[in-house]
Amino acid sequence: MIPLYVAQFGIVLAVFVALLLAAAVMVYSERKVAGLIQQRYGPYLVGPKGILQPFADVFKLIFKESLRPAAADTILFYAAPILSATAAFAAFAVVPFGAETTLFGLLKEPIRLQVADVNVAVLVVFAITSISIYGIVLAGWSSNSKYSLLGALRSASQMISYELSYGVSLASVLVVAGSLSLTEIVDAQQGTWLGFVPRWFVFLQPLGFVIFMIAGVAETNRSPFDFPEAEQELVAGYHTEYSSTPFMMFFLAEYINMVTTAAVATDLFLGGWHGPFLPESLGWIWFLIKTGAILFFYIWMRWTLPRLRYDQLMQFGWKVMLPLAALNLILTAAGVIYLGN
Amino acid sequence: MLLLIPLLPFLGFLVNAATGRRLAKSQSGAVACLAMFGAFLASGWAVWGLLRLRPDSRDLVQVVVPWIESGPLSLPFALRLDPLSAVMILVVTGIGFLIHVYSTAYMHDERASEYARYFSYLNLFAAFMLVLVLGASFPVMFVGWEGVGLCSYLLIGFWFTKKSASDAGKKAFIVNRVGDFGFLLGMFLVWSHFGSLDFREVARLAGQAPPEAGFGIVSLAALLLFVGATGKSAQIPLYVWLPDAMEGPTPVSALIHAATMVTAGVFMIGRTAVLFGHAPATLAVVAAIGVATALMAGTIGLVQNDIKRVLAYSTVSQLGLMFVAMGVGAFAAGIFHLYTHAFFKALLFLGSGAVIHALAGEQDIRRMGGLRRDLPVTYWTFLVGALAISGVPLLSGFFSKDEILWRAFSSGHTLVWGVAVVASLLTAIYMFRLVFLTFHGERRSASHDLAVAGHGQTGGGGHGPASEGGHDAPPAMAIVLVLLAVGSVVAGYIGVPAVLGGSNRIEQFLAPSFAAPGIEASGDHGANRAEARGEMAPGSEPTGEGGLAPTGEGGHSAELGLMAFSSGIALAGIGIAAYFFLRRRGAADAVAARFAWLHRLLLNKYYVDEIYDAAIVQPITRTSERALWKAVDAGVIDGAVNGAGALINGAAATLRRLQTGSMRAYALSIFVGVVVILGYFVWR
Amino acid sequence: MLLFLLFAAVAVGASLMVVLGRNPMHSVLLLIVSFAALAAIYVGLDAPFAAVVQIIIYAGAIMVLFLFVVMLLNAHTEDEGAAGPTPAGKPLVAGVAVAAALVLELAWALARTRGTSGRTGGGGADASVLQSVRELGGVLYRDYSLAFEVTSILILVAMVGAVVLARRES
Amino acid sequence: MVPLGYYLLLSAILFATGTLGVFLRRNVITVLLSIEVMLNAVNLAFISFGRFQGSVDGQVIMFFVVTVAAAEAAVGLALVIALFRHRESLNPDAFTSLKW
Repeated sequence: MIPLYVAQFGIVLAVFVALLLAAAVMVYSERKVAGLIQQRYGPYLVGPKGILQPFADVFKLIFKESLRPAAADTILFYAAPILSATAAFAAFAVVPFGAETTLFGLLKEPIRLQVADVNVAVLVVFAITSISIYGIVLAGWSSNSKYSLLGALRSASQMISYELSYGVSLASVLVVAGSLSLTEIVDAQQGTWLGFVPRWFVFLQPLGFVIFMIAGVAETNRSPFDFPEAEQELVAGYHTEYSSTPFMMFFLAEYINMVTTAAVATDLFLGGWHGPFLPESLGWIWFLIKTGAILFFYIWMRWTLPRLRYDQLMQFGWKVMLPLAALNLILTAAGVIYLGN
Repeated sequence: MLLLIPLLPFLGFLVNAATGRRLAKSQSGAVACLAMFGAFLASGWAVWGLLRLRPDSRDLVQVVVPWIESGPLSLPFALRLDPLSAVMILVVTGIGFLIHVYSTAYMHDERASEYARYFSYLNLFAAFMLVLVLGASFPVMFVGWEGVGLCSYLLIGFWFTKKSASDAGKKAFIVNRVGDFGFLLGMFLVWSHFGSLDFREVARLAGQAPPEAGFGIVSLAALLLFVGATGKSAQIPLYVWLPDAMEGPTPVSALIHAATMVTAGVFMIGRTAVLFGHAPATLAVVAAIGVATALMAGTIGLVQNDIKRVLAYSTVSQLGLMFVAMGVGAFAAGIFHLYTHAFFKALLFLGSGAVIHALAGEQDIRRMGGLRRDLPVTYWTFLVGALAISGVPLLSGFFSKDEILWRAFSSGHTLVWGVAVVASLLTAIYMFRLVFLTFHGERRSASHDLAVAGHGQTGGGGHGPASEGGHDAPPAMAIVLVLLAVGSVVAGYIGVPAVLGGSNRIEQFLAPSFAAPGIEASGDHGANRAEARGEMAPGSEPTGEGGLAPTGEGGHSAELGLMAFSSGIALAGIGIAAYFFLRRRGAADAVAARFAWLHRLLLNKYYVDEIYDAAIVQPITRTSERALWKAVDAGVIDGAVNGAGALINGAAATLRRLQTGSMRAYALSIFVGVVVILGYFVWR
Repeated sequence: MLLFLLFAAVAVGASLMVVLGRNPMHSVLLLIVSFAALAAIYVGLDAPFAAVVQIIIYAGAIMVLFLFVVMLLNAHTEDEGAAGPTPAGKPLVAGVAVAAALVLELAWALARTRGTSGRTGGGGADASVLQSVRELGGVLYRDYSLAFEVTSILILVAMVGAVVLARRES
Repeated sequence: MVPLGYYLLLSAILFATGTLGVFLRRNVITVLLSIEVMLNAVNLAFISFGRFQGSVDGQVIMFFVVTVAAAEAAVGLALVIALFRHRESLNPDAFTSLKW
């Protein structure tokens, strides 16, 4: 028998390592999928089918010299990537990814596959997302470079704008589920309608799901909303001046944020770890499949869609997404009241 | 499910209002008509469901949403379906649907966006009217009440670029506001007296007490409510807006200002029948106002020359007759007349609309004539309507009007009865004056040639006639006219009185709506009419007069006699009209010349508008201008303001030293204040 | 207790540095640190929702606004002419005096009311009720509904005001 | 359990710190930041009172304070921008043209 705290520590460690690995896998699959879409090979030299490419990249980055612009604000220049990476890891802490389990009988009492079960988990994710803006803004400002600053400004206004629709679409789910705890929200999606349609909120909240996905893309600064680092306009945006390990941290943060967004979307809309065929204790496999599908969708979008114009992005965020999200929330609330549920 | 009935037209309104600019005419017309037809089907379904219930349980209430919760007031937004509202929703949706169809043809010369605007208003009106009739409590009804007022205003002023139309809209709105104020006060009084605003609850509470002997609080509440009714239903003294309302498109006049909205006052009294039944003093007022209006409007109608105005005065007169019915406690008879009136008055208006349409906006009957040959469909249907409204036997108007007259007579209101008979004689005369002048004789004006040239008033259905001398109604209008004509003939047969071998089913059907809940349908007050007619127990009269209570055979023969008498009156009226306006044209002018002052008085509508202007409008403007503006505002208020300004000027001259412009100095003073006050509380 | 003292120290230290630091950018960031510390204290006070709101709204929205302004105006340091953060003379004296008086008064007030607060305080409150977002929403939308609506109007007015004020005249 | 007094003392210290900032700083933005510190001190007092009274009202009031703070920041910063455009300065002592 393993003591509970050991198991919990194990979970924390597992999540940490898994996120690191996920980032690596994401980098690899992004390049592979990009190759697929653009009819070329993608990485294929390092390891079988190029599978060790991300690790090679990491080593290359670590051993590079870390440059710092002369007029940069030293403290903030180094604090920014740390903040970004920390926030990215922290957000995943409250995301549950599996049902209660005893780890095949190794434990006396079952534990949740989640680092911390907080009763306002959804809001914690939201709060940490809003903190992660600072990483980018600080990076842009402290570099003392105009490309960086522009990227930071863009990023901040974009993230704040889309955070609204993100939050409002999320609120619709909260209204349906009647809880702020991600675990409870996932459990509310157990079972099926009519025996074959899973009770996922994506069917109750189709509009909310679409808004959430779009806002999620904008929040993670992915194409077609990748303005903070629009290479044709801003060189590399907020991380223009970064190199070596700090740059790697930004890179890491970006991919982990994607994983977190996808995981939250899975929990909120796609029923989390619930699914047919597999026993409850192996639900995390379902979770991985669903999250992976969303991530694939992200990659697909990036290599398919062109970038918008910046004013279009803002127009879209404030004049289309937010009203739609608000309408969705109102309709949802009315529906919940009317159906007395 | 009841919610569906007002909701469908409302959705139609939303669609037309939101997307009307982009819709083609056929689309917006179809949306509006489909919405109304859907509402009609829903109403039919609802009423069918109601009919299958036992008579004493035909009262369904659907709470849509909790609405106002405040202190002791708990008011859901509830809809109520009972026999009374069942009749009303059928009338509103059925006739409304026909008029929508008619409008698609009548308004087709408008621009597409105007067309959609028109239909969105019309649908909105229907939605509010249905809320009005279905409302289960005073405030819900009031929502509809105000809503239809708004739509009436919008539709009267539909051609708002025309000054007279927008003025007429404003007049209707303001006059109605006076009535609505009465309604509101009445509502407050009901609330403070009964502690409830739900119709059923108020009726139950009111039904527990005996009718008021004098003029008490119930009578006052009923009277205030009746003020509201006079506003909406165009009775003395608030009838002045209705004739002017004819500035709106003719289908609107038919729907709102003849068939549905103006009957809201009558309906409201029917809805609160128990309350009114317990206020005999007010009922007497209602009867008096009703009969006076009927007579007055009838006389004015005799000499008007605008085809729609004649019909408008006729509407006012018929509404007066309905109030007579309400006033003598014959609630079912009043509603019955409302129902038949909706058919033939809508028909008459639509017929007149067809005439106007054909003549490219011409409304003056002196310039019409001989249209019988050119507009056969319009002529025949119009004739049916005129016969029905005149009370010619076996048409719908006969049954309902005769019912009212008989009730007035049998309950001992002989004077009321007499005046009402005169009013119905007048009805027959002016209606046939209209028929004869419009459709018979020769054409009296060359303006038809103008019509041929396609010349029309602003948007007023200025459709160039297809052939010389105008064209008959296009198919959509013709079908509606024929349907309404059939309705005008047969609608009365659901209320054939017992004495003619019928069973007066509508009266039995409606009876539960006028009874206080918890009391047997054959209860002890005048509002209950479930018993076969003619068997009124003594003392059951709403006025408490007792007296004439004919029973059995005597009642039957008296009723038959009266029936024959009123039929005679109707035929006599037609005869007089035929004599003056068909046979000897000169005679009418001769009479007019003989009694020139009377003619002028009638032509100027008793100078009521001028009197109102002199008695109300002018004093208000004058007081506002002289007293409030020049004396109070300029003297007192401005003086105070100027004085204060001078004072502050003086004080500021010394105090300005304190203003350093330094933000931190201000902040410091604030914090010193905080510290001092806090210190006071701490050391105290 | 230890956690409280830790976070309290962080909050006070960060706040002092906000007030005394020369770089507005650093001030803004330190204020966020102070907010985070306060949020942690809120968690200790059984108010997790308040803590999260503190982060989301204060740190996530309001402070970004400040950051924006600082970045846009590019005001790296205080105005020229001001030697340091502590101007000599009257403002310093007055400010320190008032602040000190305030702390003294509050401390005195606390000292006098400690007995009563000790009695009402303690573990008497039901933590689960305080932590319940449902309960919070009930109170907010039922008992404080008027205040809630008024606040929404306030926000609208502030929004319009901000747009009008910051608009470039053209 | 930390006694109520500790929280209130912390609140008082933070409030005084904010006050100090309002007086000492010559940068409007920092002054606004100091005001935020003061508002937070008040929030802390409300929440701790609420906690020790056993009611959520303290938290509710904290929300209102946050809302007001947001409005204040928006208007305040808009003012700062407008003033900066006119004077090219952030020193509050530069904006004294309304004095007599």
